Order: sequence, then structure tokens, then C-alpha cells
Amino acid sequence: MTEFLQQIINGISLGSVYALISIGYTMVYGIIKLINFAHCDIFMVGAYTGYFAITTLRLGFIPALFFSMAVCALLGVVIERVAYKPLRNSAKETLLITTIGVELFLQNIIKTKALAGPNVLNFPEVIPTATFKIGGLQFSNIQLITLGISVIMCAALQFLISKTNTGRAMRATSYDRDAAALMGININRIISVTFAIGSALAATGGIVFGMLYPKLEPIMGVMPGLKAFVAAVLGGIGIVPGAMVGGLSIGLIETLSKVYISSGLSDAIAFIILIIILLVKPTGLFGKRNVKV
Amino acid sequence: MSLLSVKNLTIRFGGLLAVNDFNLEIGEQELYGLIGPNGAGKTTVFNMLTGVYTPTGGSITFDGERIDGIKPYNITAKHIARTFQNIRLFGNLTVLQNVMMGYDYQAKSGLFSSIIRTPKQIKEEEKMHEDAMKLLTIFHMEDLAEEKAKNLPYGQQRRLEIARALAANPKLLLLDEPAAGMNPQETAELTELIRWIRDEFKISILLIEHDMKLVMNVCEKITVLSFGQLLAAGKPEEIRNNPRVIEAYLGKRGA
Amino acid sequence: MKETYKKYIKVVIGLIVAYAVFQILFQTGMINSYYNRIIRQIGIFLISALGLNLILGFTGQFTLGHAAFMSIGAYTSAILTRNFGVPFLLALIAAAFTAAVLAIIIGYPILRLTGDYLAICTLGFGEIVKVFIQNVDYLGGARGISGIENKSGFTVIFVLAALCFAIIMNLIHHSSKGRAILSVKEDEIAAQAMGINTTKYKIIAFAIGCGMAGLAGGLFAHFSQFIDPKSFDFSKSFELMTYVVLGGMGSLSGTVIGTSILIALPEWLRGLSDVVKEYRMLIYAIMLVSMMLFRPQGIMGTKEITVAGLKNFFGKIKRIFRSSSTSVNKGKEA
Amino acid sequence: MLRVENIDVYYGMIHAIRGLSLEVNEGEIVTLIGANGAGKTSTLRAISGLNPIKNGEIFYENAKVDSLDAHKLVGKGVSQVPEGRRIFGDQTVEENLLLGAYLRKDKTEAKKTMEEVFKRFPRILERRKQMAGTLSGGEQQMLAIGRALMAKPKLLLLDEPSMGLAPIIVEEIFDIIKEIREQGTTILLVEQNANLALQLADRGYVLETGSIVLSGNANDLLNNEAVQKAYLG
Amino acid sequence: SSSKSSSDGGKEESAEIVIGGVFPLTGDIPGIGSAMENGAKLAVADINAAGGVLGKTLKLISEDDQNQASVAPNAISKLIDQDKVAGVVGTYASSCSIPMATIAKERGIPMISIASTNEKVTQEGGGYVFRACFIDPLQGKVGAQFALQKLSAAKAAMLYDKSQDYCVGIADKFKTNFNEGGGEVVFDETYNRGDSDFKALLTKIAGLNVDVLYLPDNYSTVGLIAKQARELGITCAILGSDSWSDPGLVTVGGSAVEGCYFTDHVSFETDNPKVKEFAEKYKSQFGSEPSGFSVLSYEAVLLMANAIEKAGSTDSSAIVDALKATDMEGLASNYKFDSDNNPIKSVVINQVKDGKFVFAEEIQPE
Ligand SMILES: Nc1ncnc2c1ncn2[C@@H]1O[C@H](COP(=O)(O)OP(=O)(O)OP(=O)(O)O)[C@@H](O)[C@H]1O
Ligand SMILES: Nc1ncnc2c1ncn2[C@@H]1O[C@H](COP(=O)(O)OP(=O)(O)OP(=O)(O)O)[C@@H](O)[C@H]1O
Ligand SMILES: [Mg+2]
Ligand SMILES: [Mg+2]
Repeated sequence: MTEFLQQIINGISLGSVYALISIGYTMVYGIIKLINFAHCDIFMVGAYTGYFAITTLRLGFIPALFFSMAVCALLGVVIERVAYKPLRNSAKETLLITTIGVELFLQNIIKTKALAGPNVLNFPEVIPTATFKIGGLQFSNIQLITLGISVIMCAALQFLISKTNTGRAMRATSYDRDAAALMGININRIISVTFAIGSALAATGGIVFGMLYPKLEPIMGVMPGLKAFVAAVLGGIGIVPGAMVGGLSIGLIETLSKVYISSGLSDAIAFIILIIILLVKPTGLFGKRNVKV
Repeated sequence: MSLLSVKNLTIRFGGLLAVNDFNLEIGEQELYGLIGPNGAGKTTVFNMLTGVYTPTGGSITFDGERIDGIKPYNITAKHIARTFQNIRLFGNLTVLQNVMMGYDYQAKSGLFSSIIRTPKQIKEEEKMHEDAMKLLTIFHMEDLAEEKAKNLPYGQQRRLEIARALAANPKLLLLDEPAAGMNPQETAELTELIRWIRDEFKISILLIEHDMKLVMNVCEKITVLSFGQLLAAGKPEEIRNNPRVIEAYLGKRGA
Repeated sequence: MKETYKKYIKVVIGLIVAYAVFQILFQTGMINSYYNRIIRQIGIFLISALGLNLILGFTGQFTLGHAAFMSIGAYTSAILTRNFGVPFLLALIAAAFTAAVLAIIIGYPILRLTGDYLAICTLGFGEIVKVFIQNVDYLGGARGISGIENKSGFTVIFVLAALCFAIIMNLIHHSSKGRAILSVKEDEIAAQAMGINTTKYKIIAFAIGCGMAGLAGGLFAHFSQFIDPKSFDFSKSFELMTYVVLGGMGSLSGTVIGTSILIALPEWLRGLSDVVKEYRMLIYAIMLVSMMLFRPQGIMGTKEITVAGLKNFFGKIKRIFRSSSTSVNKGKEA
Repeated sequence: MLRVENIDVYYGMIHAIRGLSLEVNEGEIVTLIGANGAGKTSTLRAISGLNPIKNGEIFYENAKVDSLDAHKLVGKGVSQVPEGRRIFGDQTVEENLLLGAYLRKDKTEAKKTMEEVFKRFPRILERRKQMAGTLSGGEQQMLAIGRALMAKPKLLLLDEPSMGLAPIIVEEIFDIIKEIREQGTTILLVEQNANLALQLADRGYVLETGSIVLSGNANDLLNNEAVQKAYLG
Repeated sequence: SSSKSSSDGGKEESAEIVIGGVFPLTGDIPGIGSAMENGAKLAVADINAAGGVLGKTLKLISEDDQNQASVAPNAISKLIDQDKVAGVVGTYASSCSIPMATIAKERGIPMISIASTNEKVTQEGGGYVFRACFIDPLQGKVGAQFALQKLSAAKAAMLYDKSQDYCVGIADKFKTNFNEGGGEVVFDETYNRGDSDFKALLTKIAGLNVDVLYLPDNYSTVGLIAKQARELGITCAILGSDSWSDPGLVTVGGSAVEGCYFTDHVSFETDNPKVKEFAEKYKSQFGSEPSGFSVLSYEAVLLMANAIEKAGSTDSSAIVDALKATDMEGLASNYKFDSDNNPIKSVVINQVKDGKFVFAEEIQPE
């Protein structure tokens, strides 16, 4: 029983990492209908930036976090302006390929000698790990911080999107750009803001990830990114609370199936569950379907 | 016997009762109008007739057969065709291809003969091509055959949609606001076209329209729908003078 | 009808000429084994990409699991030839067939999904296939299968690629079934209103496309002589999609061009200076993005290379250079 | 107030607007009528900055505005009800209205305007929390007008507001247009329904294949034989 | 169609002898790729400094295989058909070396795999393919022996990447040998490529009280696993394989890998002056620590050069014959090939001490 509860804690901890990445994913998707595969590489850049902020610039945790968020926000905006904006009216497959191109670019540029080099780096221990034990159950302060950050980010983002003027403008831009412009919305700015926020979130994810799993390498974003993408879809793409729930679910499913069903098949099990859920709810757990003929 | 018989048709969207206990009878080769205020549920009725929505209650009988609840593509095979309120052409296909789409479900050639192109398949394809061109000629659109549908002006798109629906060989044609966005001159032409279609193809037409001139000119019978409910039914003159219709829909000047 | 057949004869003659030219170049050593290898690789992935174009470009179904069907074909044919001594061509047919059947089985439930939801399901299917192979010892697990016979020569690849090209061309551009498939991409609701069972056509296109992937997988197994599950993961599916999108979704000749460029490009970059070599994948990424920015609709858009189009093109070049140029018929028709 | 001089608009190779000029004075209702594809919508989109113009100039309140981004013009008091309504289908009716007041700083004033809009369109009030995408065509048109009014525009551009509406609503909408003008908003009205439009307007322009072929006093146009034949049926 | 070696005729005139190198320079393990390439470069430099091969300068052309099975054959094909190399060294992953081996066989060009431990590599090479490293069965066996005898382990747990041929191969051999040797593998579970969180399975292991935890995977992943294991209170010995052999192990694993053992090809903390000199040169030239793979790569080039010298020409069958007859002193070990073209050489066991890989044991194959 204790072990089961411990596994639940493990699952939630893993899931909150997925959720954190997933939230940013889903937000960018929700606003510009773009599966931004480069998101997980901005996540990677976020982790590396955090690394340099802490080791080279000798910043503390919070300043390093903000530094990394700022760098990634800027990076996100630049990527959007250079690589995505000219393709706004193109087929979404075209954009998808471009995001994959950007992804390859980021992965390959980070490992050049001028930047991080090809070797793995170790994310420094900015916050000393403290482990708590309660009745045989064990968890660390970093795990708590991760969960806390993802819940707060999720709530803040959801509030921003659903309740504020900027959020409405984001949704309007996503729905119909010309009509949004006729409302006086500066759509280029809104899209930039969206990317800035999404990328800053990715940076947060990167740093938290680095603290939990202190290993930095150029492809570090790929697998968590894929899982986060799955989480976003599971929750209903574009829906922030959905991404949160999706992330936690994937974390739990992965952990429990690994331990109690088969470690070799756990990824397959996670996907099978995803497919089944989508067959029952074709637009994800929280997705809505609007067909008007 | 009537061609289409709708009894107690009802549909609910969550809490909203969009159409409630609606009845409609359309005879062979009849020109029938369905009017009513915005949001009354007219398009929703079309969607139920064509299987896009499944009714929550009531029955639809067409040509002596229950058709409620069956798939849209099967309903087409039972010879009901429609146009859409917001034009839904295959924008990236040519005008000709759009019309040929109407014949496609009637094609005999299988997948395999399509891939290897048997003589029979080639002949069938050529025949369809011919028929489609004929239909386009009738609509004075033969010159536009190779144009992409999305590049046509609005009015032409509406006409193309009607042509495409006719290619599907309907006994009942449903037109959802065919005159929307047309000027009086074009509307007058459309009036003629609708009558001509009925006579030439010997089919019934059910028409949703807000242009009263068109409706009153063309339709032999009219049903008025308001808030999902049947408000009145009858000949154009009866409807025009029905005070409830005037109050709910026509307005003082409109009458 | 006569015209149709006349056109076909022309195309066949064009293909034979093209084949002969290649063979001469191989035999005389003007194309060395390395280039021969790259050309065969292009041919194999072209077959898969053509199938993907049918699904993605013509039917508008967003799939990210195409490589998985290649792996199904690859394993089927490898096991058949290696463990059961089945003749190569028969094994290829079995590879295509198995992939197609599996496509129908999984396509039936999941093709009801749309857009990105379909994408993630197909991606998930791909991962499931990969994990499955990893866990089955008979299939070699993660260690893969080696010692597969080298059978995928230029001739068989050339013939099969031409065949797949022709199948899609005939289907899409000259038949009711093809229009039905196209209409699914354009507007499903309108297509249903035209009496088209959209689910059925989605499944048909999916099965044909995945069958081609299976065929390509079978060829790949007997080309690489070694297969492992990693080689067919989702990044390979993305790669295939890149070929299709760069060439132009809905253009078969575009797929030929896209596949050729994107397989040749990283190889070409090998041949350059050491500096280029060091940044090879970085340059590849930049070029990929630039190409998409430069031609968002793909190199060919939805157009095909036609004899008339080529004549026109060469005519223009002629006019520019004002000199007589020998016009080579590439022999692809529209 | 608004002066369009000699503009050209292209869509790729298509020359949609050819040297068009028109003028709208403060307080006027001016109507632009013409057949399908004549270029009415293209003109409005050019004015509001959604379509770039090739040649010519556009002045609004004596300032050159033809190179401004679309959203900037809204800040200067020009609102548009676009053709085909273009409401934000995945937001509620209320949110759509709030978006109409996107640039307004005074939230309490905006609230007031919303009350007025609801008073004018009670149907919309009923559906305040409903997703706009599930409204019927007519309801959506009302919402689109209401949304434009939320910006308290000085100049309102209306693109076929009667399209797809029940006769009684068309009446209502034309009454509203009149009222809006009476409250001091200048209106440029694009219509297929030339009859109604000309009855309402002070002046009118007739557009054919991208150029103005006729213009003048609304009454004169109503009685013009050519106009009657082509546009009044 | 197989063509005969083409490096004759005009080649004799040229002042260079060209060999090819294939390394995973991009892809998921660029760190290992560059460690390998650097080792090969140093070998070429040393050989040329000592007068080259057959009196000519040795030249290395490196190609990238992206650590992908579908790319690697293109890389070797380019080297053979385009650059007309006399022989090829490379690469890291067995899944890349195997399809490369079939091409080497087809074209009749000698190839020395640097670090691919799957037995198949040389089997598919039809006599043309050799390797510089030991093979999986040996490594798994030695690991098991060491655990049983030196660590006195009775219960073992294994945790490895199910998707990596390398991990699966070794784990399998370890299990067989450990069980046969009287121990019991009580936990045999896997994770997937790219996983970073291993707590679920480690929690399970923590409850089993095993004596040794066997982790045959790349150094970077292993560093994370060890860390999480220690956090969960797993204090038993941890044992690994040659893919631990990179300074990155300590970078990531930190104090968690302290005291762990792993099977390796070489130990840098020995009295062997050659190895010491190599490490010095490497550091001064490339600014980073060499790994076991740098040494293997160096030795592979040495083997190839040695064979060409012995063969007296770049004729491929002569080189192959010379390779078969190899008796050469490498950096760390003596090279002789068995009938399967695998080197008969000892396995080193290293231990992590104060962040350094310290020699613990050398086990000779019987
Ligand atoms: N899918 C749906 N979900 C929720 N409500 C819907 C849906 N489809 C239609 N409705 C509602 O049903 C009612 C009837 O809509 P319908 O489109 O049938 O009206 P209509 O009579 O065609 O109006 P108009 O003349 O304006 O087109 C409307 O109030 C609409 O909001
Ligand atoms: N996005 C576009 N791309 C290409 N051509 C276009 C585009 N929009 C409009 N056109 C063309 O420009 C011309 C003018 O179109 P516009 O929409 O301005 O006409 P309109 O007078 O508003 O017609 P309607 O009464 O149908 O609304 C037409 O020939 C139309 O086909
Ligand atoms: Mg309607
Ligand atoms: Mg218009």
C-alpha cells in the first residue's frame, strides 16, 4: 500500500513536469493553431540558458529563472517573426515542417563549440534538494516546487486567456485574424505576446526539468516534448486546464503501467489508453466540438 | 401520396429546443417554401432531412421510406440533394470536377478498374464528363469549367452549388437561401431558374429564403417556422396576409 | 479512349528510355556505387512518400505514423525471405498487403478523428508498433534483424516506383473514386451531401498509402540488409512528411523532387569542405526552413510536371539563351 | 471626413478596383451599390487597411491613412461590420461585444454601450452566454453590428448588413442605421438591396467591375432608369 | 553487385594513404562521436609524426552517421566509392556498424568497428570486418563474474533501455551468466529511450534489498539513474558497462556514482605510460578529457595502419590478411584476433573514485 502511494507520488511528480511543458504547448496551439514542435527545443534552450546563468553569470535561482525566461521569450518571438510569420497563410503541414526545421536548427546550434559543445552538462544544484519522509512516503522539495509552479502557471494562464482583454484578443486572433484587426487588435503584437509567454513557460519547464533531472543535452527536449504533446492532445489541444490534467494523467499512466503491468510495454500502454480516450472523446478530455452547418 | 412527409420532428441542442413537433408534407414536383425568422430552425430542419443532425424525436418519410437517423451519404442515394446556407463547394477543385462529384456516387466502376483504367471505366468517365458539361451549359457556365471553384464570383458559386446538387439526381432539392447576396436582377434570374429546374427535371424543391419576392413568386405552398415551431402553412396569399406571420416575420413593410 | 491509350504508350516509352539511360550510366561507371545507392534509397523512400502524399496531400488526413507501416512491411518481408525462404517478389507483395490490412484495421476506428487528434493517434500507433517489435524476440527485439539478402536492385525499385506513381495518378485524376478522395480533403460535410461515404474513402486512401509504405519497407529491408525498430520511429515519419510537403502536397512529381532533394542534400553536404561538414545538420536545418519560406506551397504546389509543361519550360529557357537545346522528355504525364 | 482618391486594388493578377474615388462627409449616410463581384467589399477592405492599395490615396479626417495597419484605424474611430458577419464563433456573445470595445479605456462607459446594444437587439441579450458560432445567421448579423457599435465609432462601414436576414429584421436594422446616424455616426453602407439602401441614404455611388459608373443624390439614383433596371428589379 | 577493391593503379603514385572514419558526429550522442573522432585524429597525427605508412602520409576522412542505421551505410559507401579509401574505421552503435559491415563485405574493403559490441558486426562482415572492442557476451560474462566473485553478490537487479540494442544484448548475457554462476537476477525491467525519471522502477528495487544493481547504458542516462537510486535509499553496489566510459558520467552522476564499477577497455589511472601520454596530448589538443572510446578509436586507426604497413600495399585482401595476422601492441592492450575477427584482449574493470576512473581489476578471457 505504501509502495502504491509512493508510486502515485512518483507519477504526479513526473506528470507535473509534463504538465508544465504541455501548458505552453497548448497555449501556443490554442492561439495560432500551430503545433510548435520547436517548443521542446526552446525548453532545452531554457535549461541551457539557466545553466549558464547559474554557472557562468553566477545568478541565484530566481534571477536565473527570470533571465532564462526573458532569453527564451525573445527567442520565441524572433523565431515566430523569422520562420513562422511569413507562413501564416500556408498549409499547416508547411508550418509543421518549418517547426521541425527550427527544432533541428536549435539542437544543432546548441552543440556547436561556440555554445555548449557536444558533451553533456550537469545542471547545478541551485536549490539544495531536501527530502521529506512521511509515514514511509518520500518526496523532495524540488518535486513540490515543480507541482506548485505548474499549478500556478496553469491557473495564471487560464485566467489570462479566459478573463482578460488580452486573452480575448488572443482567442479572437486565433479565430479570425482580419476580424480581430477590425476590433483594433494588433495581431502581430498579440501573436508575439503569445510566443513570448509560451516560450517563457518553456524556459521555466527547462529549468525545473534541469533541477529534477540534472542532465543537459541537445536532444533533452524531444521525449518530454513528445509526452507533453500527447498530454496536450489528451486534454484537448488549446485548452490549458486540459493540458494540466493531461500531463498529470500521462505521468500517472506511465508510472503505474511501468510498475504494475510491464515496464517494456509502458509507452505502448500510454498510447493505447490515449487512443481509446480519443475514440470515446474525439477532441480530448476537455475538448468541445462545434459543428454548425 | 406525398413525396416527403415529416411528422412531429424535434431536435434539442442541450437545453435549446431548436425544432419542436414540426410537420411538413411535400408532394411530387411541388415548389415549397420554408420561411421564418432568423434562428427559427429552418437550416436545422434541412440538416435533419439530410442526416447531418439526428432528430431527437419524430419521423421523416421520403418516397415511402423512413429516412430519419440514416447517414447523410445514404440520404443522397435516396435522391435528396441540397445546397448550403454558407456555400460549401470544393474550392480547390475545378467547376467541372465539382459537378462531376454529383455523379460520382452513382458510378459503377470499382476501385480496381479505376486504378488500371479499364475501357469500361474510361467510357464511364467520359460519359460523366459529357453529362457534366451539358449541365454546365444549361447553367451558362461551360466556359468556366476549368476554373477553380473558389475563384468564381459569389453568385456563380451559388449557381454552381445548385448544378452540383442537380447532378446528384435528386427527387427533392433543398435550397438554403439561394438568393442571399444576390441583387434584384440576379434574384429575378434565379426565380426563373428554379421554376425551370422543376419543369425540366420534374422534381420537388424545398426552398429556404428571406427574399419575399422570390418566395412569393416561386412557391406554391409555404410553411412558416418560428422559434422551432410551426406558425402557419398555406398558399402564398394566405401567408402574406396572416397577421401572426406579419408580426413575427414579415413586418409591416415586408407584407 | 484511344487518346488515353496513346498517352499511356508514350509514357511507357518515356519510362523505358529513362530506365535505359540509368542502366547505361551504371554500367559505364559514370554513376558509381555510392550514387547508385543514393538513387535506390531515393526510389524506396519515394514509394513510401507517394503513399503518404495520397493520404496527406490528396485525402487531407494528417498522419504521423507512416514509418510504422514501413516497418511492418520491412519486418514482414525480411521474416518471409529469411526464415521461410519465400521468394523476394512474393515477400514484397506480402509486405504491402500486411501493411494495407493493418491500415484498414486501425484506420477504421481512428480515421473518424480529425486533424491533430488523428495525427497523435497515428503517431501513437507508430510508437506502439515500435514497442511491440522491441518486445518480441522472434523479431530480434531492439537488436534488429541482420543478414537479410541484398535484393532491392535498381530495376525492381524503378518499376515499382513507376507503378505506384501510375496507380495514384490514375486513381486521383481520372476516376470517381479519386474525386471522392479529393472531396474528403476539401469539405467532408459537402462530400457526404454528394453521397460520398467519406469514412470509406479515407480508409481506402489510407490503405493504399500504407500499402505503399509497406512495399517500400520491404524494399528497404532488402536494401539495407539490416532493420531495427529505431529506424522507423516517429522522426522517420516526419522525414517522410518533409519530402511530401517540400515537393508540394497533392503533386506526385513534386514528391519525386522533394524526396530527391532531401535525401541528396545531406549527402551532398558531405562532399564539401570540412567546415561545412562540421555544421552539416545545421546547414540542412537552415536550408529546410529557407525552402519552406521560399516556397510555402511546396516546389510544385499542386501542379504536375507534364510534357506540355516541360516543353513550355524548355521553350522559355530556349528563348532566354536563344540557342537550340536538346529537349529531353522526362516522360511523366498529367 | 473620408476621401478615397483613385485607388487600385489587386488580388495577384486580378485587378479588382480600378481608379476608384469616393467621398463621405460628416453626418452623411452614403451607400455603395453594385452587383456581385463589383468590388464593394474590396473597397471597404481597402479603406480599413485590410487590403493594400496599389495606387491612390485615402484620407480620413484630413490625415492620410492608406498606409496604416488595420487596427490603427479602429483607434481613430472607424469601425467595420464585415461581409459575412465574421463573429468570433468560439467566444460567447458577451465576449464578442467586449472585443468590440477592445480599444476603449473607459470600462464603465463600455458597459453602458453594451446595455444600449442589448436594448436594441433583445434576441442577443437572451443568448448572452451562448457561443456565437451556434447563433443563427440573423442573430450573428445583429451581433456583428452590435460589436461594431461597441467601439462608439465616428465612421461606420457596413458591408451588406441585410444579407440573409428576415424581412422584419432588415427593417429593424435599417431603422437602427438611421438611429445610429442620428446619434452622430457617419455611415458608409454597402448593399445589394439597392432599393432600401437608396431610400435610407443621402448620396450613393454605383460600382461596376471595380469603377464608379454613377454617383449622386440618393433620390436621383432611385429614379434613374439605368439604376432601376439593373439594381431595383 | 560486388566490385573489387579499386584502390590500386594510379593510387600508387599518390603521396597519401587515405582511410575513412565513421562517427556519430551529430544526432543523439554527438559527445561520443567527437571523442571518437578526436582519438582517430590523434592516431593519424602520431603515425605521420613517426613517418607515416609505407612512407606516405596517412590521411583520415571522417563522415557522420548521425547514429542512425539508415545513414551509416551511406557514409561508408561514400568513403569507399567516392573517396576510394583503403580501409574504414567506425563506428559506435552496432545498429550502424552492422549495415556498414555488409557494405564493407560487398565492396571487399577492410573495416574495423570501433566500439560496436554486438557479435553480429563481424559475422556480417564476411571476413572483412574486425573490431577494436570486446563483444557483448564477454562483457556480460565478466560483469557477472565480477559481481559474483568480487562483490559477493547473490541478488542482482537490472535496469536498462529496452530500445537500445546495446543495452539489451549485454543485459541478456549478464543475466544468463549471473544466474548460472549461482546468483539470482531478481529484477529485470526496462525503460525507454529519452526517459529521465526512473523513480517508479527504482522504488520497486528499493524494496528488494539487492546486492548489486546492473545498469548497462550510456553514461549520461546512468548518471541520472544512480542519482535517483541513491535518493531513494538504494545503497547497494552499482555495476555498469563500457558505455559508462566517459567523463560525463561523473558530470551527471556526481557523488551518486562514486564507488561504482564498470567494465571498460582501458584505465587512464594506470602506470601505462602510453595511455598517460595519450591522455595528456588529448587534453592539450582538444581541451577536454578523453574517454575510453577515444582510446579505442586511436587503436582502431593504429590497427589499420599497422596492417597496411604489413601488407605492403593498399590491396584490400592483403590488408585483410595482415589484419588477421595482427599481433600488435595498442595503447592499452595487445591485439590479436580470433577466428571471428574479434580481438582477444582483456577486460578492465574501473571504479569511480573521487570522480576519477581508477583501475580495479583486469580480467583475461580464458
Ligand atoms: N449545433 C448547434 N448547437 C447549438 N445550437 C444550435 C446548433 N445548430 C443550431 N442551433 C440553434 O438552433 C436555432 C436554429 O438555428 P437555424 O440555423 O436552424 O436557424 P435558421 O432558421 O436557419 O435561421 P437563419 O434564417 O438565420 O439562417 C438557433 O437558435 C441556433 O442557435
Ligand atoms: N481574396 C480574393 N482573391 C482573389 N480575387 C478576389 C478576392 N476577393 C475578391 N476577389 C475578386 O475581386 C472582385 C471584387 O470582389 P468583391 O468581393 O470586392 O465584390 P463585392 O462587390 O463585394 O461582391 P459581393 O456582392 O459578392 O459581395 C471579384 O471579381 C472577386 O472575384
Ligand atoms: Mg439558416
Ligand atoms: Mg461583398
